[in-house]
Amino acid sequence: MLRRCLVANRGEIAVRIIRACRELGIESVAVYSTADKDAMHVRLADRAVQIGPPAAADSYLRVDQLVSAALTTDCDSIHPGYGFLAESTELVKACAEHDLVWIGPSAEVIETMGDKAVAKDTMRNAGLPLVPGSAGRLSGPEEAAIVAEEAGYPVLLKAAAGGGGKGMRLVHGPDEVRDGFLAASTEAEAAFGDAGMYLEKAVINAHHIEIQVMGDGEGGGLILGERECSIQRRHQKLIEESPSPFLADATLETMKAAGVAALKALKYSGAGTIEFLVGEDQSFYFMEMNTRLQVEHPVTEQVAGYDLVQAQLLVAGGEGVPPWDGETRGHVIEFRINAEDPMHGFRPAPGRIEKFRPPLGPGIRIDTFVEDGATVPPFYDSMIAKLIVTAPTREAALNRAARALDEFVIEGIPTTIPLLREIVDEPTFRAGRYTTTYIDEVGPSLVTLGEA
Amino acid sequence: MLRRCLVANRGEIAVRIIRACRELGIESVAVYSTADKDAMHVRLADRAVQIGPPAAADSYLRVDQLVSAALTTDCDSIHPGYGFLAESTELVKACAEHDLVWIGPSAEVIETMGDKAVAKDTMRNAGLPLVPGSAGRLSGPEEAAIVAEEAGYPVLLKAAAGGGGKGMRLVHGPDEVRDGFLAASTEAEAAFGDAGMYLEKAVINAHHIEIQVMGDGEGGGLILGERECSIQRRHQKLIEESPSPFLADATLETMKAAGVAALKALKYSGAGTIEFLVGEDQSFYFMEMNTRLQVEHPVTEQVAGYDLVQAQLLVAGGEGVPPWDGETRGHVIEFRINAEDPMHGFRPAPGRIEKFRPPLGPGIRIDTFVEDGATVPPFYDSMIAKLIVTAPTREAALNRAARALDEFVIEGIPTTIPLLREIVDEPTFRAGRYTTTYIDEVGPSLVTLGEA
Amino acid sequence: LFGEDTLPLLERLRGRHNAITPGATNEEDDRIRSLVEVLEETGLGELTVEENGTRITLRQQSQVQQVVAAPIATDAPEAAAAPNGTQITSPMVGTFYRCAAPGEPAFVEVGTTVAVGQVLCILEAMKLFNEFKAETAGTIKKILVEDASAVEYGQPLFEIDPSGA
Amino acid sequence: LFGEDTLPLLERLRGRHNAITPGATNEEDDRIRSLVEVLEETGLGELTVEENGTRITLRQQSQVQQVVAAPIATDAPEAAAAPNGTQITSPMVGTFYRCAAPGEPAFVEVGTTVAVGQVLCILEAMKLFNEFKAETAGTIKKILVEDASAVEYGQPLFEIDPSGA
Repeated sequence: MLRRCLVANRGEIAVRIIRACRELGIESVAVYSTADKDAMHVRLADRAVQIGPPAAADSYLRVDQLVSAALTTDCDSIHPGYGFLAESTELVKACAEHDLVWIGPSAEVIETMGDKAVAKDTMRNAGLPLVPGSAGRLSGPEEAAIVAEEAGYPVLLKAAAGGGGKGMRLVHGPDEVRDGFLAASTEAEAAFGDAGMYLEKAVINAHHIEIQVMGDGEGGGLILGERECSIQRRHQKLIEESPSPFLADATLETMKAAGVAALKALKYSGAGTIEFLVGEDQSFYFMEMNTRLQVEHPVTEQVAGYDLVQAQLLVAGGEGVPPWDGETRGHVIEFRINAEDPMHGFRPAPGRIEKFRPPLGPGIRIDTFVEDGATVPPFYDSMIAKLIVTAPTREAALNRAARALDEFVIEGIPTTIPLLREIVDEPTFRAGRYTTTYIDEVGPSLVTLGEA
Repeated sequence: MLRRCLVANRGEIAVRIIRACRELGIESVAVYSTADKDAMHVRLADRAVQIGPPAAADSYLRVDQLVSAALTTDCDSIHPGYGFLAESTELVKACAEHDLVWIGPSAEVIETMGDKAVAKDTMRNAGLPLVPGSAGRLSGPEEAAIVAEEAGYPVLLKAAAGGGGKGMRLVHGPDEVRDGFLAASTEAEAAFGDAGMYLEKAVINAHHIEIQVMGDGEGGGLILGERECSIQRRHQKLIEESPSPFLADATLETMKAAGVAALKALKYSGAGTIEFLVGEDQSFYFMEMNTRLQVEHPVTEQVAGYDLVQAQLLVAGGEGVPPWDGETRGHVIEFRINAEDPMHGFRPAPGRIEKFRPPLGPGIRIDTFVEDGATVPPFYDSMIAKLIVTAPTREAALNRAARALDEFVIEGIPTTIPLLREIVDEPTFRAGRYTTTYIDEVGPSLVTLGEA
Repeated sequence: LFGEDTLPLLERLRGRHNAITPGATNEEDDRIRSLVEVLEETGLGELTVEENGTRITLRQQSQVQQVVAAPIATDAPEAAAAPNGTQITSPMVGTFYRCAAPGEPAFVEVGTTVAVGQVLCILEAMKLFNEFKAETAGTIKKILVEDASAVEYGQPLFEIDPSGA
Repeated sequence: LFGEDTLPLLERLRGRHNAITPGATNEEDDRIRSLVEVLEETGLGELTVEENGTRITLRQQSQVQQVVAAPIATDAPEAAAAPNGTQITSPMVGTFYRCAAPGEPAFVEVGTTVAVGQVLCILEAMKLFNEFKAETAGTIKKILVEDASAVEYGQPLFEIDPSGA
């Protein structure tokens, strides 16, 4: 069992981890930049260490400062949360050097899954289906043209080291390959310091569906069900739900079997997410594996009745994977509430929150780090709260979400609440007939996105 | 389906009902006394009607004002909540006269169950086990002595029209019968205008365990599991949980069968609770039936994944009992947070709440009507919030409760939070080895009850 | 049409709770006395009640009660009395009727001088038609509610100028 | 024992973020410039940052930035400079050592006059021992941290009187 854990993050996920520590009797040490001096995670932790100035590069991204904070406060472990250094092998290795338990999978697994091309090779070998495309990195635009022809247009060019839509191009035919490759490659070089590209068939009307795993480090573990994450805006998820209103039971079973194969191949330890692209015909393809906790982990926690963060801490502490009854129940939807102004192109809207009144009552879970008088600093992610609704059916969950979003009061800064509220009542979403192109297609008809 | 519902109550239960209405698309009309002008339920409802001055007798207990409010706002139904007029046949009858749907069982059932002696006769006939004692009202102290001899000492003398411990006496032997009877009878006359008494064997080291039912009005319905309510102080429940850490599976099954028999005998409609006294040897006896929603209904909602208030509205609206998968999952504990000062004999502590920061995050449900700046008026019940924790196991639920109570900030008035927090870590409670005498026995060892 | 026996509601209200006629200092004193009872029963240190546009604060101090009464600003129906006039508020939830039956003349109009006990309007609740009578004499300055509309407890119905009697 | 090459951390910090030495007006100007960038990037109307005991407010107004900087009260480790002195704060999280090795003399004592570049203490982080050198000359007025204790970023270590150089 772990004794004292450094929570190497901020915001709602730091609060989430501190709560899990407290419930397990593990002491928690928060870290904070000078911009987060009065933040909730600092108040809730047993101790807190100031690690640097506001810029993340000088504070939350500083491996040396985090490890030093863990050592000077006699921690035995580090939980990285998500984002920041959650997939940093540098931090994993520093933990090993200083006898700190890293709460996450091994550096080797993180490295393997961190390079998208290597990740796909590994998963192909494990028997997971992949989108037809290049076997790893492309040598140049010439190879890209050949592979595209084999896979069939349209195809997507993607940065090997990429993420978040940077270094990505949709190519509709042979005449677009060369220019697309060069432009995307240049963008990738600039964004990630790595110009490497790969290519795959573009799946149309696709769904983004992921499964949550909890590995025991010896090839076994749990597959805790799926999350439908197709409501995205510029590759940022807005809403996630489980069960998926689209996925067939048989597809889910096959997908879970793929998850079992992945756990076995990787000897995966702790929490991870395997993302799949799912076509109209229920065909599905491995996209990537996130070797960490996800923002949307509460969706699975609610539907499975399973505490993923406690499980992470227990697995890392050598206690093994906590048991699960294998049943999911009801319907769960998560809404991300961002400090952004949907009426003005979603520009970030940091500032002081004058009033914060979350909805309460049945079926409502709120994960947040803000409260009355809290400041949302301009230096970090704009997500300030997650609303997670649980109800027996999807319809009941949507009605509960409408009620909760109506009740939600945040004064002082604009948020995405009006957009989320509008989506809840939008007929395509209500009917569960949405794909990853939802916001592009339906967005213009929404009042809150009209000016975007 | 109901169209518009008058919520004839205040406080957290009015808020709860308004939320259920909203989630079902039923419009809600709140009522309020002048003392509740700025209350949360007034703000959350679609409309609100001021019905009288602060005293409950002149506002929330006025059948005429409530019915008039329903009629002038074109409501088709009235939900009474709990307390106030929830078990008033006068209001049920007024509803019938004015074509308003009463959300609850029939006046006949309420009347039958409202007289404890008649209730016991009815349940005995339905086949439910009863504590040995008098068959209805006693003619006087002489009959009491005879019946007590048969049942075996110690025995309890109770007011036929009573409740809340008034008109009740524990009698240890024949020499105490006469004085006990006369004193209790006088007290009952003063409190309820009815001096009628009955007698029953005192069950020692007893548990108070109840089952939640949802009747279809035709003799069928659901038995949604049990609630252990033995943590009481002066007959007021403080903490309720499910599953009971004491009840054997076989006992629960027999108890559920008794519930099925009761539903059938009464042709019970809507939500109800059957309370049992359970002895050390798992023998159980019918105590009373509450023909309404209970304060602790969220315990069952959480463990069963079933919305009882929505079900009430649907049953009353003719939609039938919503289906349930029949499974309970995890462990749920409810804590009642009262505006009382446990350090000063639990005296009510109304006033202005300067700061209200409920705990949030996984497994936390908060039902409340207060917020920053809210006033707790001195005229009504002192309960201001319910904390309901859900976790996979009892131990995890207790650890979560400790975390949540530690996080809970209420400034401006004293509350029962320190007492509840102390109980969570008290060894007998932790071990689940408590009975209804818990507070009497363990209380003196608790810091928060030391001065009480 | 509406005998005196149709007014039980009103009578009960009047008997029980004088404070519903605003501006009358005796009623306020009674209210304070009843609050002092609440204070003593509950063992409270301090008690503040805001109702009918007045904030009353009572503070227990070494067995001595301090009583402070001050008017407060409010936007609720039972708003403070208008300048040069007193508001007459509804003692019940119901429907407000200006005349005894459709087509008949209204009980009062703006400018009507009323005597104590004179019928001002009908308040219908639960199909019972209750005559609502003036408790003070004066001249009706304003009629604040439309005929046949719903009113709630404490809602101002008329503005009356007592000096105009 | 500790070569100059053991100080990469410190150098990087110095190069990147001058504001960690309080009281230096140039650094404050740089900070304001970087905040103006944030303001422009984000399209904010107003931005207030409280850090290092200073509150900086920027307000966008018809393409004109108003810049206000004012010291604020704080109870955080990076407290405002003491009267007649300047605080030297820790540039990193680590362990503070007053001497090079157990038994050796301390680098500085109260009253020691130090020159720019003179070693003040050792800050150990991740088993790396970093010499922490004076950036301003002056006389050590106070040593604010016990030997061998943990320090965090921004925590005051010494009070120095620059006029005493």
